[in-house]
Amino acid sequence: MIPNDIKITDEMVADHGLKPDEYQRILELIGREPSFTELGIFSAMWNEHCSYKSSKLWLKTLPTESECVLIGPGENAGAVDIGDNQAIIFKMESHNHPSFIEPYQGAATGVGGILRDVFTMGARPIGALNALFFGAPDYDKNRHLISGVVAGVGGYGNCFGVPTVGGSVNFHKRYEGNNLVNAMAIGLADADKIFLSPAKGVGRPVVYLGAKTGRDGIHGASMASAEFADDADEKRPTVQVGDPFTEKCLLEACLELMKTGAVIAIQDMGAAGLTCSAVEMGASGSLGIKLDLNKVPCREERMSPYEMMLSESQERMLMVLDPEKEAEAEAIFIKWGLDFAIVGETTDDLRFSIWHDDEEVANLPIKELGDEAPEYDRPWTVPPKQPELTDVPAPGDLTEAILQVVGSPDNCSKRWVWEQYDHLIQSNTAQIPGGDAAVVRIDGTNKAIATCADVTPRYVEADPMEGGKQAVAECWRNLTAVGADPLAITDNLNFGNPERPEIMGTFVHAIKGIGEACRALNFPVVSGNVSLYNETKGKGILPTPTIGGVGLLPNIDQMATLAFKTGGDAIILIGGHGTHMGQSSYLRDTQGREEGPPPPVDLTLEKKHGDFVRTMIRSDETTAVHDISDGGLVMALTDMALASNLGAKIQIPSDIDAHISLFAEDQARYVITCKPGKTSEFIRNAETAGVPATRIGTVTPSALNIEGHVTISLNMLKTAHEDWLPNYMAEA
Amino acid sequence: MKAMIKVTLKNGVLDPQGKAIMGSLNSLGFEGYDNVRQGKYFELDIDADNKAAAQAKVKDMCEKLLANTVIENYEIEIAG
Amino acid sequence: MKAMIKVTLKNGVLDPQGKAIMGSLNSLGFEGYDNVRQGKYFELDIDADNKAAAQAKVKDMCEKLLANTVIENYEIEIAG
Amino acid sequence: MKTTIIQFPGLNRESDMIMALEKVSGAKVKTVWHTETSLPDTDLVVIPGGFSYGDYLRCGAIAARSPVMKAIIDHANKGGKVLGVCNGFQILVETGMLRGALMRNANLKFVCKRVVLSVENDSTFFTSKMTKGDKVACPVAHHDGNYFVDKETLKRLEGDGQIVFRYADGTNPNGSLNDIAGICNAKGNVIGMMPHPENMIEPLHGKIDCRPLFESIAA
Ligand SMILES: Nc1ncnc2c1ncn2[C@@H]1O[C@H](COP(=O)(O)OP(=O)(O)O)[C@@H](O)[C@H]1O
Ligand SMILES: [Mg+2]
Repeated sequence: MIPNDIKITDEMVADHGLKPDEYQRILELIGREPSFTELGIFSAMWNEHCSYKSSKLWLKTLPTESECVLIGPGENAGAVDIGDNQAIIFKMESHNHPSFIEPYQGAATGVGGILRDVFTMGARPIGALNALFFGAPDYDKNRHLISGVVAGVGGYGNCFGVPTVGGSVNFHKRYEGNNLVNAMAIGLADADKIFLSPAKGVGRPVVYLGAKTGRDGIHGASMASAEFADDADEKRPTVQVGDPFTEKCLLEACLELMKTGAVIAIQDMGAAGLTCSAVEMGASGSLGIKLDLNKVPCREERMSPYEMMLSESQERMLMVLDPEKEAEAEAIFIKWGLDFAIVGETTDDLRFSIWHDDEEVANLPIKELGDEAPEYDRPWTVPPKQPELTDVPAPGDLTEAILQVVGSPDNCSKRWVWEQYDHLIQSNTAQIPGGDAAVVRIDGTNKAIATCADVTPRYVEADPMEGGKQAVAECWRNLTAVGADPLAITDNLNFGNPERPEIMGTFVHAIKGIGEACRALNFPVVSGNVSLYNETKGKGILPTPTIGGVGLLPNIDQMATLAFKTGGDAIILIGGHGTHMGQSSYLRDTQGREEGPPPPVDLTLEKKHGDFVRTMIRSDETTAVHDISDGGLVMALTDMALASNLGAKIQIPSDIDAHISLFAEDQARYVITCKPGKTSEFIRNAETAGVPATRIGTVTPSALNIEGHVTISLNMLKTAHEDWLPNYMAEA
Repeated sequence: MKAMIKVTLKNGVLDPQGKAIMGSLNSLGFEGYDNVRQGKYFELDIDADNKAAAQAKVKDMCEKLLANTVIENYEIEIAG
Repeated sequence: MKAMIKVTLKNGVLDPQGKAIMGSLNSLGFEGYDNVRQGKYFELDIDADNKAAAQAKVKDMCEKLLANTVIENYEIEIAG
Repeated sequence: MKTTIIQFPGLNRESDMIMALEKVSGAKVKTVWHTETSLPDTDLVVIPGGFSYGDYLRCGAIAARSPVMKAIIDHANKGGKVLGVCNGFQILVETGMLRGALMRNANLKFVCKRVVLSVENDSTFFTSKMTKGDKVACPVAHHDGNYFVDKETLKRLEGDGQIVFRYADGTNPNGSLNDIAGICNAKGNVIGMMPHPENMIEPLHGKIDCRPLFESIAA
């Protein structure tokens, strides 16, 4: 055990991820050399993960307010109002590096962490999503990573009892050695009973609840912010193991306790565990916190104060309780078999004071620990624009090209993944994975929540600003396509090393794009997470700002789905035929080219077209709805056909090359179907709204027929779309 | 030859199963025991010229598949 | 004292995990092995006056909880 | 019918089950915490799905040894009805109230999907509103549903009509012996099944095929 009063060396400072000038700042702030425990506390509070030192400046530019926002960024999760005194609380968070080191446990604890963020606020989780990014299919570690991550996401969520209803899976060379696991959770709470972290009242008990503290993930938070070196395989940090059973008990205990009125403030122990949670509770409540570490329930012997303060053991909560309700609280903790202890009290001196064996091992100014964390305006460069594409050759065989696109790793069905997730538990799942957005009914009402997670990293790479806009627009569009009013988003910004100006430039522009789209679509950011330093061997990942959206369906009977319903229904294209082929799936999947600018996003059109589609859904004018994204029109038609086992007969314009109109990825577009007799009325409605709507075909009993070009059987489409992933995972 | 392999969690790694088992043993009235840890156990038949060769082969299997060496240790025994 | 317990599936009981492991070992290129069976392994500290008493106590734990004697066998070893 | 749901820590489909029982069978549902040693006046005891005690050690093993199980065994011995779904089935098997064992799914993966069940025995309290050979859509969601039993017992179960549900149309999701999805005891008053009929009872679930099962309870 390293003694607390050890002399702090430059090397120790560096080992703690603190730069010399940051250490200088610490010395000035406290006027003396820190103790070893204090150094640990600073390193935890001031690392990128907790302090957002590189991103804060830019995050502040995002819009965070609208009529429905109850709580914006800053708390454990954001909250939106869905009427009837009900609130939806949601957030997304990454667990990237831990999932590379130990895929199962890394992913599992990622899910556990985000669920805790949501139920800390008094919400019962009603849905979970996961956005996963892996290396190219030929990467030798891929199957190990995919099977572990998927089993881990499922293993935790299934046991905990939350339906995992949506997500995404993407493959790209640039995630090799640095796969991404972004987990999102959505909870339901009474709008007037949301629990927050600021402590209130002096001399009140600070209570520790949940699992015992072990030496798990010590330096985990620092690990999450340290660039991976090539020898990452050799590093064997203490991996955190998830215990979803304890988490489920913790959930029930917390919700039961909250009903008693005993909880004054509550904060989950996430990254940097006890340190971050205690500082957050004290600082935000303008109170000091005094902790006696001898009271902390420990799993291992002889844990040092340093270790206890930095442990990232999972399934733990910290709260300030009303002393008069202590007995009631205790009964609940015992009922659920959880460890608990009064580990400290609130004070009026604004100090963070840590005691162990009757010795004060740390005494720091609590507010400054957070407020005085460094904040950087990192230098950035303007990302270069990609030259326009000049040649997009037609495929030798159009059928072959279609099968390649609908069956490519990114576009293929992710059934192999989501069938490992319990997506039905709680009995409220109205749309299972496979649609544009998942839909979950609000228990006991006729309302429902729609949710999805989106980003197209190759677009962001090619043009960070347009790509950032596109991620938000696609999310908004997916919610719209099921008939929901998009309410708000959570964002998970996964980028490389911000100390590289070109990467910082990507980050800055993606945020600008996200902000612009959020403003235009009245779709504010209520929570989020930043994960930087995602790179291996000096090469960053594709910039990946994952957008998790939530929308409200006031009446679940007016939900739209993408499956064709009846032969003879008219197929209508909203938003016109596309021509944009830059960064398209077609280019990538049939020609191995990732070139050109991504499709530009016209937010005015996006809003206009989406609002029109939603209005039509609400007035029962549509029978099926699907947005157009990766893979273009033909991908959308394939999804609709395969979901229904019905086919389509499609006419495409003669003045555009077939492969262009089928594969273009222009934005703000949808495919809808309506009863044949309602077609002209529908088109008239669109004209009135100023929305391009063209009848492009008819639903048929079988096969996808692009008139004058190809007819592909549903079976062939299905084999291409459904078989790629299971076959890939079955190979050695 | 027969190989027997014990796979156990490394020291300090949380063992939720062991914890749950202790709870159950307690409520069944057992006393005077502690530190229950759950691991895995494998048996397999192996062809090899000698024990050392068998040992080496099984070690390779452990490293590549049977144990998750990030969080687990393993112990191999080869029997005639 | 320390008790070590191996719990294995009875003969004739299907072992999906063992089977799946064989599949993986094959595809990793391993050869010359057979009959992979997966079981459980437990370790615990136990207070007892002597080995026999410890053995009896652990046997009781196995019968009552640690093994499902419908499908599993167990083997106990007491050390130190 | 007076119905009691047993609650163990880690179970998580109790609200689904209560919803189905109340919505379809009209049963009044009481809940009993696992530490109780007696049951309220009840006709039917339901043990719902989930991960009691995290399914640590073996699925259902720890719950099977908790105090309330003695009362449930007494209830069954007196002819009282017991239904175990998913983890509930695993718990019943672990207590020995039902024969066999539920092993890890053959492909070792958790599986959540819709399967087709065929009703093999239409004279139980849970299938009386159905006819032998009826096929119903029903979801499964489990990691350990691979039913196994020794050959002689299997023959007996098959011969005595103790197979209540089978996976049909090639939808066996877990490698279960003889496609067994649900069984009952010799007297027919204790039923265990892996699938989740409680998740297929209203239009929101896509189909309502499993309503008749819950209607059987009301009958
Ligand atoms: N990891 C995952 N977990 C759950 N569902 C997933 C996952 N990956 C993909 N899906 C589901 O598969 C469907 C198709 O995904 P995607 O192609 O990303 O949809 P879209 O293009 O509409 O955004 C969606 O319903 C999505 O929720
Ligand atoms: Mg979509």
